[in-house]
Amino acid sequence: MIINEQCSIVSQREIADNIYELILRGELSSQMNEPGQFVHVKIASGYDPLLRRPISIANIDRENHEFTLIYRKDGRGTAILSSKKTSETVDILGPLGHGFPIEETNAGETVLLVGGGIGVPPLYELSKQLVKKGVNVLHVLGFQNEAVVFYEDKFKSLGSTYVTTTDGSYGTKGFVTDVIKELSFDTIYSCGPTAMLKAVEAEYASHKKVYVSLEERMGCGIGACFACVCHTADDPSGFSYKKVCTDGPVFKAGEVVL
Amino acid sequence: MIINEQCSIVSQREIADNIYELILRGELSSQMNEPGQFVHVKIASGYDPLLRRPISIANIDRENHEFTLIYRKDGRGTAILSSKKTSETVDILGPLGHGFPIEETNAGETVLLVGGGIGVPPLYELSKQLVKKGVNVLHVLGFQNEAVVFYEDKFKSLGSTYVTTTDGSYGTKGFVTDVIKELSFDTIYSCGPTAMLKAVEAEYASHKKVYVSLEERMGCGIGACFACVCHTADDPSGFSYKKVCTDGPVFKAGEVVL
Amino acid sequence: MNHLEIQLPGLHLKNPVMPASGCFGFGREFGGLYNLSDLGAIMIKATTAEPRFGNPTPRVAETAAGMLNAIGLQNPGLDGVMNKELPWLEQFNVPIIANVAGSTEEDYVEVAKRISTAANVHALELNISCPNVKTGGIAFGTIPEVAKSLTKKVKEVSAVPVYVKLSPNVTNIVEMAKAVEAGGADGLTMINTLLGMRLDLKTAKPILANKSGGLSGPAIKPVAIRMIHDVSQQVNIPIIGMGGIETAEDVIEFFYAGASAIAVGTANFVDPFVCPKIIKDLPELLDQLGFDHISECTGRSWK
Amino acid sequence: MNHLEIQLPGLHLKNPVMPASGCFGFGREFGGLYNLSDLGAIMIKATTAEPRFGNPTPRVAETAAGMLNAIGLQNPGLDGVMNKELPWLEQFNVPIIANVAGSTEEDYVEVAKRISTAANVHALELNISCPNVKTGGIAFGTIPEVAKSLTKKVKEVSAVPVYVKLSPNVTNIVEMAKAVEAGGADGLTMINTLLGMRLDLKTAKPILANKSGGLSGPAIKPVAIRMIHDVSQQVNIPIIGMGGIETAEDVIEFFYAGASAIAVGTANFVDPFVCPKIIKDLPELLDQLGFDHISECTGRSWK
Ligand SMILES: Cc1cc2nc3c(=O)[nH]c(=O)nc-3n(C[C@H](O)[C@H](O)[C@H](O)COP(=O)(O)OP(=O)(O)OC[C@H]3O[C@@H](n4cnc5c(N)ncnc54)[C@H](O)[C@@H]3O)c2cc1C
Ligand SMILES: Cc1cc2nc3c(=O)[nH]c(=O)nc-3n(C[C@H](O)[C@H](O)[C@H](O)COP(=O)(O)OP(=O)(O)OC[C@H]3O[C@@H](n4cnc5c(N)ncnc54)[C@H](O)[C@@H]3O)c2cc1C
Ligand SMILES: Cc1cc2nc3c(=O)[nH]c(=O)nc-3n(C[C@H](O)[C@H](O)[C@H](O)COP(=O)(O)O)c2cc1C
Ligand SMILES: Cc1cc2nc3c(=O)[nH]c(=O)nc-3n(C[C@H](O)[C@H](O)[C@H](O)COP(=O)(O)O)c2cc1C
Ligand code: FES
Ligand code: FES
Repeated sequence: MIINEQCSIVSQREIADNIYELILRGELSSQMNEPGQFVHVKIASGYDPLLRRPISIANIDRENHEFTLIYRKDGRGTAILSSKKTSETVDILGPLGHGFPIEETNAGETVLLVGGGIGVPPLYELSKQLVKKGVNVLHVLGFQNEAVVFYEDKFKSLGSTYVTTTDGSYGTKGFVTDVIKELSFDTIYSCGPTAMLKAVEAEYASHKKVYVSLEERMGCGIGACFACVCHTADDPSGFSYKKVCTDGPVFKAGEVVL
Repeated sequence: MIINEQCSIVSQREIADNIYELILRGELSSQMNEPGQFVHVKIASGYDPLLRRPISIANIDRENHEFTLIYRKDGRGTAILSSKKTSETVDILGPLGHGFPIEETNAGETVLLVGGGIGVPPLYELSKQLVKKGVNVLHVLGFQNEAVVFYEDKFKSLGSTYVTTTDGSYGTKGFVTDVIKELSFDTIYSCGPTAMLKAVEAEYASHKKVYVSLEERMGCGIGACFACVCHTADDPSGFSYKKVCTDGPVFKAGEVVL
Repeated sequence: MNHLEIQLPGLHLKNPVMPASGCFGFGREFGGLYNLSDLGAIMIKATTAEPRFGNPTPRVAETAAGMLNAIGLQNPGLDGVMNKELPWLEQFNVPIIANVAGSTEEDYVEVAKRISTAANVHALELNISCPNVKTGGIAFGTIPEVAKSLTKKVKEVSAVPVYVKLSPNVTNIVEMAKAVEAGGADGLTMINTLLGMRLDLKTAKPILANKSGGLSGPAIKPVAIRMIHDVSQQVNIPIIGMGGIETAEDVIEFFYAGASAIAVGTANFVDPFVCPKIIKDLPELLDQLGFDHISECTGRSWK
Repeated sequence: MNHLEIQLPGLHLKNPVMPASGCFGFGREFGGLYNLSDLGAIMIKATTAEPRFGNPTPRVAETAAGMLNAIGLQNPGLDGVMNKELPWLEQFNVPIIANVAGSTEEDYVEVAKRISTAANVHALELNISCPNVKTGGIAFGTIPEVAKSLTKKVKEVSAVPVYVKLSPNVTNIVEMAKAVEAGGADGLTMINTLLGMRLDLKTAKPILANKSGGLSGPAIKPVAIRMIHDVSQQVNIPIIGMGGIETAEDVIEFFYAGASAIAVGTANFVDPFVCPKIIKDLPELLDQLGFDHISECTGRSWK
């Protein structure tokens, strides 16, 4: 069920250059289950800024009624969000959308989680749930440079973790795809820039199970405004469509046009 | 000199029903001298709300680089201001305008300060300065009802203080003018609703020195936008005008059309 | 006593609050959040004769106290709306106002004729003002004679009263209003979005794939109030007002301006529960202001 | 190297940033806050043939991310401006753009003829778009032929280049722009304010004594960008852009849209130091974006 709640800030800290980890407490955590879902954040009351911001759920802690968002301070909205302090509240609508289908993987199989930049956060909750299920997880995480790498240790505690940076300042120099070549696995779950998702899909969708999480500018976040549609792959210039906010953000590779 | 400064909040408390006392610290306090001047407050960064709010200076404490604003929580801007906490800052432009001319009164004379509602605050700094100069001060302060009476004790410590309430729930029932009738004095300094100022002017301007502080909706607060003009009394329908923000807010009774 | 009940041509409204067209889809999503029967009415998304995919994405961009959209009238087409969406909405006790769009007079007439026969469609809203479609459309919303002729043609075929939705992107809104009134419109809805654009600082190009889009939200409220104030004094048909409404206070301001009912658009995206919230807040606000019935507010700014 | 110097008809600008007419008076107040010679130019308050008191107060009202004003062209009249205001401004090394207003063609011609001879007036800005004056004015800003004829007449008498200030309250802004270009305009300034209104919840009446007023501030920025984007592709004269500018980023967005210089209005009330601040911020922003000179930005959204 979708709930709108003023969640209190348990903690907020900058975990990498302009990357913030925000832990929130709210009853809507009880509705969270599927990794890869997102919440829609009203940054401030009033109209500055007006629209909500979609942010993925990075960690669910139902026991403590808490959940974690990890976001990059980017434009006006995330800048204001990053200035919020413990004891303040944040207006959250969620959980929204369909996440990664963990039922598509069985215990004992090997799964590759491929994240790029600010697409990495939802993979953390996903990895936790897969590990709990007995799946072997490999992580390939791509970042711009050393300063923006985050959560490497957390991922390492769940499975082998390979980090790449575009400028080579940390881990392997290059793109995630360079590393993936060397690995063997059954399924890919991926979230990150569209260019990365396209590369992954082009290379592996024909012979592996691949799931990708998309980003699109949103209005409502709940399926009503038609801001976030994409064409389906079987009808790329017709009327058939999927909404990223409700049909996604996670799609099976080949389902929609990237 | 007019200065624009982020002043830090020393304290903020509700001193009567929806009436807040906000003490700020800033270097621009060193520019404050004239009682009856005001500051122009940017409530929040960004555009919610967009315009500054004019608020009178209620107390100047140059030694501690502090000054006090007293305001009523009224619309959107003052509501947001009232939620600000110690350690936050407020964007202040000031000091602005021309205040009460204390040089018009000599030591030993008796002065009547007449305040109505949220027009009372600037009279406090005025009274302090007059007392320091050796002037006898009488205060007549009118409020709606008991719940919104404030600063009575502070005024009492400076001179005789008469409080009226419209509904009679505290002090004398009725209007300030009912009490003034009974008193003798040389000069009136007054600030409050236009109806009150008009009554005071009509009754006393012909035979006493009377000064009134006006309110008008403002754009710039510094004389550039012509939002706050009023006609001069000697040319009530002509081109001649005064600006409340820079020529006022305090005028000699009879100078401008109320 | 009910303070909010309103009678308008074709519409018996429990309350004068309804979601604006395009901001509520066909109700399904909000139906999962609250009971749609609580609403005064529902203005469903624009319906065209054929299904449309609409414009490429990005389709929305944020602006100061507003947003731009260029959805481009995406909809499942007349058949889809008649066969799937309207029947689904029948489970609720709420009148539907069907927003009708097209590129030619024939398009409008075809859609109006069929959709007005649906059991729960109590009125049509002629969308002659959508800024986001390239072909033809613009003349309907900006040339009085063209608007009048279209209104007439649609009136001839419609089984229910016809409201015409006015565009604010005109020099003389009163002239447009009078033209569609002369064409037989039973009511007006106003305003649609203002034409606007945002550019990306890094690419220098428009953020919207369609380049320009329609500006909605609190930013346009003063424009809407001004237009409704001017138009309501010059026509004898009721106005459903919209443009930036977020609160019960905003609703009263629109009534004062001259509206007889209102619609909420963009605010549904900010707070999906905003319509029931406004409906809940209105009676107390009316009490505070000393009105027995909301209809007493209509046109008070100039009466 | 100077990244900000701009040449426009009649204007050699140290930088393309100037206060907009009506938002800076005649400079005196801001002259007490910073050195006016730092500005690219100054657009002074509208001057009419005779002194005007303007409208009754309240003259301003706040709206979401904007404000309404109905000052009503208060000014000391042509004599006052010529004898007192312009001579005072001569102490600064800054070109003045004189905003010219009136109710009849003769008014405009009279003011234009004399004010254009002042030593520091380097250009005129024909204000054919002020929404706050009752008599006549509106036709000049909304009927292409009328605007063209007025432009022609003023051009005949003006000793300096003439910029025409366009109103956004029209159906077809491109048509208006082309008309004044055909009338001989040397440049355009756009946009003036949108017509708007606010009502008081308690009294039900308009907050402005004049009832309606001009909407300015960040709220109207997307409308300005859209209009400059459309017009700049259709005319061969430069545009000074305005409407909601608050930051150096906003300036670049206006240049991308098609402006060759910009003016800052409402933001001067919010932050009286905003113009020098923007001028200071621009070079670094240009660096970041990889431009050598700000003129490279002009029209990038469509080039
Ligand atoms: C399903 C989904 C999940 C996301 N999860 C995360 C996450 O976990 N961490 C994270 O840092 N970011 C995430 N993003 C991106 C995030 O929404 C944007 O970074 C954020 O909206 C930018 O807001 P802003 O106010 O800082 O930027 P501004 O540029 O001021 O935003 C202006 C408008 O554009 C929209 N916008 C800007 N960038 C994006 C974008 N990349 N995607 C969608 N809308 C955008 C904003 O929502 C807003 O409406 C996610 C996006 C989607 C669609
Ligand atoms: C010179 C001067 C001194 C003042 N001193 C004080 C003071 O010491 N304490 C105090 O409580 N109030 C004072 N006021 C009134 C105060 O400015 C308003 O109460 C305040 O602006 C309301 O803002 P808001 O956001 O709460 O209301 P809103 O209604 O949201 O404000 C909307 C707009 O209207 C303007 N506005 C609304 N009411 C007034 C008003 N009465 N006067 C001028 N502008 C108004 C606001 O500034 C804003 O631009 C003073 C006004 C002036 C002109
Ligand atoms: C995303 C979006 C889609 C819209 N689609 C339509 C539409 O299909 N038909 C229509 O007549 N108006 C449409 N509108 C305009 C709204 O119905 C409304 O007139 C306008 O947004 C002003 O109201 P608001 O400020 O409350 O949003 C749309 C508006 C938005 C924001
Ligand atoms: C208080 C005020 C007074 C104005 N007076 C004039 C004027 O006298 N002449 C004119 O051409 N424009 C006038 N304008 C319009 C501005 O010059 C400018 O075009 C408009 O406000 C949009 O810019 P902004 O959003 O930056 O304010 C005035 C605007 C305001 C807010
Ligand atoms: S964001 Fe509104 S439909 Fe997806
Ligand atoms: S508020 Fe601008 S002149 Fe007084």
